[in-house]
Amino acid sequence: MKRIYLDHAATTPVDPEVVEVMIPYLTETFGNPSSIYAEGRAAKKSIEKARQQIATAINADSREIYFTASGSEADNWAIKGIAMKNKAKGKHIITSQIEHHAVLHSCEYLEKQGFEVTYLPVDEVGLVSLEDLKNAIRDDTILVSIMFANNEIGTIEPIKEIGKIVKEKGIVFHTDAVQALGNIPVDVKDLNVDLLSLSAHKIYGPKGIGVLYIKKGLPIDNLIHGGAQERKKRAGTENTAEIMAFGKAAELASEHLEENMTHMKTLRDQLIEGVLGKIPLARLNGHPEKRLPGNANFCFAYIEGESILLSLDVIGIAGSSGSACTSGSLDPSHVLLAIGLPAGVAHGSLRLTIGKSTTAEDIDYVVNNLVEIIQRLRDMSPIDAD
Amino acid sequence: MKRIYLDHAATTPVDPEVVEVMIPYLTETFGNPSSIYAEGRAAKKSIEKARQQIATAINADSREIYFTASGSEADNWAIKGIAMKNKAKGKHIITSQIEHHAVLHSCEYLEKQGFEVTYLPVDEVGLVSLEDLKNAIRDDTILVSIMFANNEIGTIEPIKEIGKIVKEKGIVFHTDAVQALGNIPVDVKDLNVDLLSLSAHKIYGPKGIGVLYIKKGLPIDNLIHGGAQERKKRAGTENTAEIMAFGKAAELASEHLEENMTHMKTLRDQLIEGVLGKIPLARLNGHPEKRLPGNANFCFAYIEGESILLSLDVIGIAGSSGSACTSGSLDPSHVLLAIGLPAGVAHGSLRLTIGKSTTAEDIDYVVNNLVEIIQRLRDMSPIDAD
Amino acid sequence: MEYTDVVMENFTCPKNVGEIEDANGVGQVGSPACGDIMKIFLKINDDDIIENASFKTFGCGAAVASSSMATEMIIGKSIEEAGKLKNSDVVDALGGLPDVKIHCSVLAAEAIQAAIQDYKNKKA
Ligand SMILES: Cc1ncc(COP(=O)(O)O)c(C=O)c1O
Ligand SMILES: Cc1ncc(COP(=O)(O)O)c(C=O)c1O
Ligand code: FES
Ligand code: FES
Repeated sequence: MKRIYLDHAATTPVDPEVVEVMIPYLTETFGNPSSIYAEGRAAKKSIEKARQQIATAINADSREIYFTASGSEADNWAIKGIAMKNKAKGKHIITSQIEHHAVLHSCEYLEKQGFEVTYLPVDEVGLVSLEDLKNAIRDDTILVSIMFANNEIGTIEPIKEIGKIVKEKGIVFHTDAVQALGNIPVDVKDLNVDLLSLSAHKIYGPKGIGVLYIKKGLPIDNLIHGGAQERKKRAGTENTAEIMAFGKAAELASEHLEENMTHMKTLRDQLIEGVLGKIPLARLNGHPEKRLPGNANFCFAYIEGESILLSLDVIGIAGSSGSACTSGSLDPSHVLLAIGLPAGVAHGSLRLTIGKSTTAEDIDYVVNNLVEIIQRLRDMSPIDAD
Repeated sequence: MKRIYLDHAATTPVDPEVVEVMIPYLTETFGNPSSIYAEGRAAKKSIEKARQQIATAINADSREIYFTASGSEADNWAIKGIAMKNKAKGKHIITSQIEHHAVLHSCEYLEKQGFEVTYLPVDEVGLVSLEDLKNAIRDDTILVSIMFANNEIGTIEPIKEIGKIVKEKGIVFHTDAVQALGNIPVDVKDLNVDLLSLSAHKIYGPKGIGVLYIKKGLPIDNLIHGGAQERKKRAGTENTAEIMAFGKAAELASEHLEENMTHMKTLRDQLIEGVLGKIPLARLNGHPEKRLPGNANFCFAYIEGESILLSLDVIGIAGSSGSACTSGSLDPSHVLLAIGLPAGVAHGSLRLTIGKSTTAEDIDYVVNNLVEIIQRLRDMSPIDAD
Repeated sequence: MEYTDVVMENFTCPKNVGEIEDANGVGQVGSPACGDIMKIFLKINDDDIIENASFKTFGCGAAVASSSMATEMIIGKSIEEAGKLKNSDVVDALGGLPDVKIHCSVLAAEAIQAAIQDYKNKKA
């Protein structure tokens, strides 16, 4: 059976061009980049090339690019590293209620260590309010961390405006841009950010490699101490193969950004119109315009998300849900609750995220089957409209 | 020119069988292991297989294996995670002066956060004394971390005996076994350890993947917070390809342990006899018997390590040195200083580490050339024997 | 999380879906906030034998499969026997459930007990 993969926000297949770039670093060019002999120098030179490719993709200097093992590590490092470095100055951090767990759980951990965290609410489409932010800033605020684009509902936050406000106050500003890269333009200079997290596996690179952009000169504590790698900021023998892969993936993502955006937007709108037009009691979550080009997130009243996912999986479609039933926890998605959905409704969410290889036929197939699946599950549901 | 690679302690080439295991996870099996659809389930199942392979290799249960991005991350997690978890009980940590920087710099960071650390000295062959350890243990000691085998001089510490002492006192015991796996038997039950660090790229796996063994039920704080991966202990989308690779590499390492040990030992002894026999004023660093089967570490009076390395590199031989000049820092290796070498002598060190593919001819070639190189450099040196 | 083939069969082609018009025992457990509601309909004859059983469920794959399996298991049984049905019996019949999904099978057993209680209350 042909599979239709519509979970590109969870992870993307690795681009064959990217795999090709990796292979030599798993075979002949295996040297340790810290070694001074030929094998080591070759590896070192290569990773500096990849660093430059990523720097170019986000308009940074290559010396501002630090490789990590994931977007999660980048988030942890940014938040804990800034907090620990500045704890003498202040212990207050501002973030939002809809951040990725890597940010939220890092903040919660810091709360246990004596820090105070303000979790800004969002409106019904998932936007943080600039007024709320201004009001939350205190004399002892040392860090603001607001994500660039939300992974569940796709809402794009006003990072440039937030950056301006935060900069004026002289506070450090971090943004999690894991979902942004490859989907919308990312320019660290334009955005006024000090720190920015990225992850390769969301842009057709491999899993297990991320980046933290750290603005030149910004003091930050290390998260992983040890050897002198990454200009003494992040220890561990460099993951050369995946670093090379990330470099290539970032290059491809920038080169094809315009066409990919157009492609995704067209299909996304086809999907949204199809679903909202053909399925009763369906709603779109997130902002109608300020949303990632590939993201569609729906709620269907009276049914539960995992049942939708399983039904889709059986007919070859891969999607995801904010239902608690899919996560092993008892609470439904914190993002859907934050935009004000009642828990019962949040359980019935479905996220479909489009990628480079998605076609219009795929979308047609999905919409038509979804109509039937939702009907069947509603017939089975004890809750009903009257 | 044929290259002779004698720096297997720095990193190893990836075994072709291991590369083969990785490839599918970079192409068709790209799913996110946390997803419930077919692609995700396939990935999840695979990483559980790899976890079992690693568990088998060290005689652990697969639920005690947690993947990290490196040996360094495993060390950082073990040390900081135990320290933070137990800080109400006590703030004293014991380690040794010859640990890897990932352990030492983690401890130094904790000192800045109010912990106290005892760095046990070692004798002239690099052994920690059990008496010293006993004397260092205090009522508020919460963690002992002593490496299994040293990466520079190859000395193997009495981990089993240390484990016994530490266990009797009810203190948590961590060992960095990054250099041990694949070189000597590693059995967590036999060793009495609570935590043990591993890294794939030292055993013919890829760079960028490590493991922390955590004994069942041992409370530890997370180092990287976020998603529910690794049984909620280590966040970040799983590096499926490299996890599979590590599993395979560990399996191969256990299967061939005996033959690899014999092979390495034979060549190592050939190398040591050749060098000590043919080069005047050469000394072997580390323990004569209790040493890694592939490790040879020499000092040559009156010359500097980087010069030796560069001279070797030019004729196709890759080795390493504890010289400050190769590390970008001004101090020579902390390990060589800890075994009592004067800084001047420590600068003249050369580490050659043997691997699976090293041959007796390679060793002959190296010994013969080394004789000439050392002679040439000594002729150039202003310091001399008289 | 991995569902067995039996679970998937019972999810994709569930038995006994829907309402029984003349049910004389109806039980509902769970809440929408928790993401799971299970409603069981029983048609019980004068000898206290369950002639027919059906369900309506709002929940995950395991919840639907548990409902389907549990109703199959009690049809033809006396209410006394059916009341003894344990969630572990349902899990076994399904060939196992992931740990995090055990509570879904608990709902099935509880919903059946609630329906039997409803029948007893009405009769009394
Ligand atoms: C003893 C020891 N511990 C830790 C490490 C760090 O491992 P990794 O390079 O995977 O971070 C190494 C090697 O670099 C090592 O030799
Ligand atoms: C917004 C956001 N931040 C962080 C992450 C974590 O990235 P990684 O999976 O590389 O740890 C993800 C994806 O999982 C994400 O969507
Ligand atoms: S002599 Fe040049 S760095 Fe040591
Ligand atoms: S109904 Fe929610 S986990 Fe089964």
